[in-house]
Amino acid sequence: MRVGVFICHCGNNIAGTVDVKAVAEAIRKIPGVAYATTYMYTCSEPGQDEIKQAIKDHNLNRIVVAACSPRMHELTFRKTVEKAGLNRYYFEMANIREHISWIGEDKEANTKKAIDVVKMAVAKVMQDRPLYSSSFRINKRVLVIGGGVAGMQAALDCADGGLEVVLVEKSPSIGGMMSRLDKTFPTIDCSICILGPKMVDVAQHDKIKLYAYSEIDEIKGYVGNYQIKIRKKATYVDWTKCTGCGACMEKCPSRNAYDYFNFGVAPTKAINIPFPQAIPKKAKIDPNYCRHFTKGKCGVCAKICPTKAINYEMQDEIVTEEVGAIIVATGYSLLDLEKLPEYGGGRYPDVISGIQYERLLNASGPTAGHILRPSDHIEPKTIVFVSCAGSRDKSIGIPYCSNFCCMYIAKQAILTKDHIPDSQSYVFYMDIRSPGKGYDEFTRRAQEDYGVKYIRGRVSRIYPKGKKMVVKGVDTLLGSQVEIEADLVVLGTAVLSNPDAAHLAEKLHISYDTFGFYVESHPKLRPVETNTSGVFLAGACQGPKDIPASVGQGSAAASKVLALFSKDMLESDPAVAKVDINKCIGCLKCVRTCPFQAIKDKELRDGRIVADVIETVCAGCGVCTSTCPCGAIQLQHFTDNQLLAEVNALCLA
Amino acid sequence: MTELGFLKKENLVEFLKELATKSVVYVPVADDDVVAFKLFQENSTICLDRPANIPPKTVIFPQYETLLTFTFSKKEEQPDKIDVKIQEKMDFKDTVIFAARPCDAKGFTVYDRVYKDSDIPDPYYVGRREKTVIIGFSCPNVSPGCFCTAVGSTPSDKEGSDILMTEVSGGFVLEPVTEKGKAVIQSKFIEDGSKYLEEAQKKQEDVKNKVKNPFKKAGKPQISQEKFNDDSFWELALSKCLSCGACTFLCPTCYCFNITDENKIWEAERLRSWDACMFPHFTLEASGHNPRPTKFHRFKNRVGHKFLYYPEKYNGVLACCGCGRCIRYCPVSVDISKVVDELSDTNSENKTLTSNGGEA
Amino acid sequence: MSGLENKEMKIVGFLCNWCSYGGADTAGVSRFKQPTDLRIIRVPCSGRVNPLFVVKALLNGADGVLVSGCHPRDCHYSDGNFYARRRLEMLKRLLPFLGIDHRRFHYTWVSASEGARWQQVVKDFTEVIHKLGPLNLTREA
Amino acid sequence: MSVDKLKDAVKQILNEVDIVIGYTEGFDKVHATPLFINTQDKVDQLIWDQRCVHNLASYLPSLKRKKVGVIVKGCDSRTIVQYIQEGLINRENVKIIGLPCSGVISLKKLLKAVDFANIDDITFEDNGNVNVKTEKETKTLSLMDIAPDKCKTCQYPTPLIYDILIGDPIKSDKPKESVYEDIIEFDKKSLEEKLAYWQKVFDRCIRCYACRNACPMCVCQDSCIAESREPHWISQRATLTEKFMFHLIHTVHLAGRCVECGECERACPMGIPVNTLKRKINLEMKELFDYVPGVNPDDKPPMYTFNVDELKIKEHKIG
Repeated sequence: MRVGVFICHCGNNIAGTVDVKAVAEAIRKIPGVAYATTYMYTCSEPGQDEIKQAIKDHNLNRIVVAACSPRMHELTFRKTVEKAGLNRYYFEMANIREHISWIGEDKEANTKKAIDVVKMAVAKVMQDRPLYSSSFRINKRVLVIGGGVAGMQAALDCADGGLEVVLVEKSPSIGGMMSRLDKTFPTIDCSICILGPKMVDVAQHDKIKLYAYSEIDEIKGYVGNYQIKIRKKATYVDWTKCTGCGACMEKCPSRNAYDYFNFGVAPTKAINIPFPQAIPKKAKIDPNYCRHFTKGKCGVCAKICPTKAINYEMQDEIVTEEVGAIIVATGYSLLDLEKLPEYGGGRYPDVISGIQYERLLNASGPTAGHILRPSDHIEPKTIVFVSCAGSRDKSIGIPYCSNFCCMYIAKQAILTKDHIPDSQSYVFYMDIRSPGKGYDEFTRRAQEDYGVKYIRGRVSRIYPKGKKMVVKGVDTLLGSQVEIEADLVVLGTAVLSNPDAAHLAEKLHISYDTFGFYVESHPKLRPVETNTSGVFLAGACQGPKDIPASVGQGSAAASKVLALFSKDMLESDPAVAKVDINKCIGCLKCVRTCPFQAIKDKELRDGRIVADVIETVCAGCGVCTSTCPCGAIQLQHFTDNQLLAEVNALCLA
Repeated sequence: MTELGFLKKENLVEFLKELATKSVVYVPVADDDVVAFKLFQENSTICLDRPANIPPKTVIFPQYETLLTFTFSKKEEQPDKIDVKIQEKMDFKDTVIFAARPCDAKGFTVYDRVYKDSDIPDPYYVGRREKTVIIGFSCPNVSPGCFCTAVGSTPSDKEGSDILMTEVSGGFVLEPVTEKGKAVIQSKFIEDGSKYLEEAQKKQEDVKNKVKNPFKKAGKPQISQEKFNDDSFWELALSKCLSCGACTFLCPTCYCFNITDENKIWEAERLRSWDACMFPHFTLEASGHNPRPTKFHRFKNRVGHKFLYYPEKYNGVLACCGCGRCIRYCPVSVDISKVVDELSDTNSENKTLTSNGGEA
Repeated sequence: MSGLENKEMKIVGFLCNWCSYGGADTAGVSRFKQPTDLRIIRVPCSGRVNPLFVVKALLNGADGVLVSGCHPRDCHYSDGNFYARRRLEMLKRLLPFLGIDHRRFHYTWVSASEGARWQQVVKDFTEVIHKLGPLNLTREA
Repeated sequence: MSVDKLKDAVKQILNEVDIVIGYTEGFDKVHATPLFINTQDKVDQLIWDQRCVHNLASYLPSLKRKKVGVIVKGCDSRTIVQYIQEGLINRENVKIIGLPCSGVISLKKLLKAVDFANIDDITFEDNGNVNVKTEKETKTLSLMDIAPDKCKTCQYPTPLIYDILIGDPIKSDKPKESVYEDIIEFDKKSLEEKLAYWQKVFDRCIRCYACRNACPMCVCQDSCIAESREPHWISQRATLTEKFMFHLIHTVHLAGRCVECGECERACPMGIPVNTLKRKINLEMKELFDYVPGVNPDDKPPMYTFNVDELKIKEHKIG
């Protein structure tokens, strides 16, 4: 055994609080360590060359790098040792930066800890065994979950790249949040005018198979070979027959259905097509309001439908699709007004959310683009916008910034002036966050050219006074109380993850943060990857973001899939469970506990039953290894002996 | 050697205390009804009225011992060169085993032939053996499963002991067997014991007569090769065997061991630990092949070793002292004496047993 | 460096790669200062942590053992931490029966984003182990 | 119950199976020993009384590929139920002869009761009296005084699973709460006392593995990690650390699986209370998952399953 150990200074990041030379000296004394040195930046090209050279010069056969987190650079160095002719699993990383130098102030204690941690890594590397990947075929189809602008972009880019795409959208039409917007900042161009053509492209692309009003039921498999069960929810309208003529919607007697598309600004019909540009442009019955379902009689739509598309007996249908990669673009949701009782959210009709206001501004919205306040349908003259309505508020568990509210509030204030020239808008803000290209100029225009009054301070209370809403707040710049009698109040409500985000994450085996936003593999360097290989993120499901960022991520995720699919075969991770058939007693407890059904029973020639791992299905969690009483099934690279070597190096030595 | 000694009962602890000033003294101690040989302490609850659960073989042939230690070191300028210092662990102390039952003492003679008096003596065994004085204790009664008389011994057998101690009213008669033993009774607590000789002999005879002989025929059991090699015999006789090591580990004549190396970072040691032919690992080969794959093969070896192979090698001497522990403590009461009796050749005449378990 | 021998306790941490190890990384990136006693062993999943690893560590000289995985429902392998939870709870309840203070073993859930939480866990656990002092289960050196 | 009925049943079953496992006379008057019956002429060797302590179900997994008849007491039957839960036997290959039982003897307790004297004869009366004759005296003991602890709190005197039941079913008259009274009592001791206790008893261990091999649920046998180097959990040192480790391996592997037959401690030649730790875990399993091993064939052993929401497992505070 000839172990080489490389201890990284990481500039001053490690060497500042760890005596790296002392670590190298202590480690050099370990029997089996043939070489130990320090280097300024081990991950740099010369640093990696140094490792390769040392492997050659000192005939090293195992390598330990003590540096940053293996989550950062394990792969980098595995490739380095492989280039030098070693098996990539003859490598261990000791984390002396994130886990030591950055968190401990006492240099002596840090150095002692670093010696221990490197010693443990040396003990482990001595137990490491070479592992070899096998390769398997990739199914070059991709599933995109979510038909908002990020998902559509991802789907189109993949499809244009020649991949077959399965696009699943939970609502009846693709388009997402962007399809609800009137205009977009900072260009004030019509949202649906730029989105519409993309929606049509999706619909018409022969490589894209669209499942609207559908959800993911079950995901099985692994990168390259997923089996997806998709639930096509019952629409009660046979979409193969429906022409989208709208006759049913016109005649439907149930007029008080909740309008999801318009966020309840006005009611819609129990059978409806959500908006004129909807894709697919098909009708759908809401059984919560349809008289056929609630009262047991009606049938108007069935009678009126020229193609006899209505089918009250329709059931959910499960279809299975096989794909090799998944792009998650499930978007975001918004904080309920009711969660903001101090602002009268939910209680006063003239306190509305930004997205509702967007629908009032929109020409195809319920008011045909006329700004009429909900309570009495009168045009408001004084409008107050409240930003950070919920956002950046630890007290309600939303400490983060919702990213784009500052910008859309500026946009809405500008549009208000365009719609009602004699109106006056006020904006209560905490900070104006406008870091994008042309963004800051845009918010200045609102103030300077459109006379929007920006008040830096928080609103404490909103309450009605006659027909007005009194907005009480503070102007922190002037240090005075402010009270504005408004006709309409628009709240820039906080951006939340989707309520069922966690549920989907569990199916995908990806992680999500405290707020339900999906966690990317690395916040800077792997922003659209997840820690589950084959699953990528795009858009606001990862965190609040505006349209250009979402579109950018859609394309980025698509390019990741295209890169993944540029090969015909994928290499399997060899760090999977392996059965020693001489030891296995065939109790099959591993089969019982494997979360991936990756273990089956197998009969040997002598009739003995043993466990058998399906390598490509095994995800490498090691539950089987800690379940097996006789140690017959061992997760490679994390075997009992490998982990015991670490425990013993620390405890016994 | 007939300078009989006598130790008054009330002087027992004082005598042991005196011994303990010069030697490490092991005595049978009862704890939670379990009797085992432990280091003598003034408050030890010495138990003489029944045999220890585990014989005192642990003293001379410990359950595990470190044979060697390896210490690794390196020179600063040559990190890829390791120096290994090997050190044998052979510092054995003067030891006394007090109140070994005659069968247990005799067991050591079975070891002696293999580890002491052979062409290649085992220095660890010899080292301990030579420094140990064994004070045998003539059995005051018999225990379930005992069959020493059937294998050529008696409950007052002197072989293997340096002194034989017999309980009489008021104390113990001490009969030195070896020079080593003689030296031990040079003590102010030991009086002249000749007047107790008769009582002691009578007691020994009484107990001897109570020992049951499980064999149908008198004399040394002759095992029939035909039966011994009949697999179906073993399968039927041993179906109940659990293949554990209780019989071997408690046996005063079982001496098999395993050698393993245990590594730490800076040092390592070579261990010797008890092994048992009842364990599958005992004969497991590196290839995965096991020449004794079943418990039947393994028990056959145990019987074979004690009643065929060992006698073949050592002048007909049996490697069984009849202590009965393997029968008494077997979780499923496998009875080796019954197995041997069933195996014995009904056609041939048994040879007479000599007192050392050999043939006349 | 001998001055530290008595100051530091031997604490072993088993952290799942995807959440808690990442959480410890996040704490590091955020420079959340922590006591230095803990030594971390990276495992793929808390479900990989056989309770016997904890036993082994405690018997062989560790003064405290910490296991941390993804929050329930967030396991990278979907179910691993559910098994871990049951098995580690079993051990936690067994230890006092053996005469080992249950506080010497703690299992918890820390996600990759919870750097501050990780810092708190390490601080609190280290403090508890310092209070309990060294553990010598078998009177052997 | 007359032993003749049992013999008749065995004779009948012998037509359908390869072997029937029962009890016969052992090497002395107080010992019974397992009897493997493969021919009709052996049936007459069968005995059935309070000396029949062994859990004969333990042999089933090693005879998985044979058709086997087995005689079980109530406690032993839990082993079979647990085997079924874990898929370790083929139920259709096993014929179970159930015997309701109101208690057996503990050899260890019996010997203590007669001061470890050699026992020449022992007889059992229906009223629970046991007459023991030693070379010194003749003594009448009460069975419950010399019965294993498991009998004193037995909840399952009648087998839970059987094909043939011989004798009338017996209902348990022992309070449910009594089962773990000793465990709860022991747990009240201080940590130092408890640790000192385990140090003392484990120090006696000679690692003969009688407890393991006698344990019906220790199905690894030849593959046990106590003797392997791959994985190398434990060395061959006979130190207290390693003895402790061995017993904890046994305990952890039995977590939620131990059917409390007590064979482990009955088998131990060194008098170690090997079953206690497992029973402590069982107490916790009952509390956490309302699970009792070896009672319901459809149950799932709790360590091999989970609930997404564990109602009884609360997150622990540090310290």
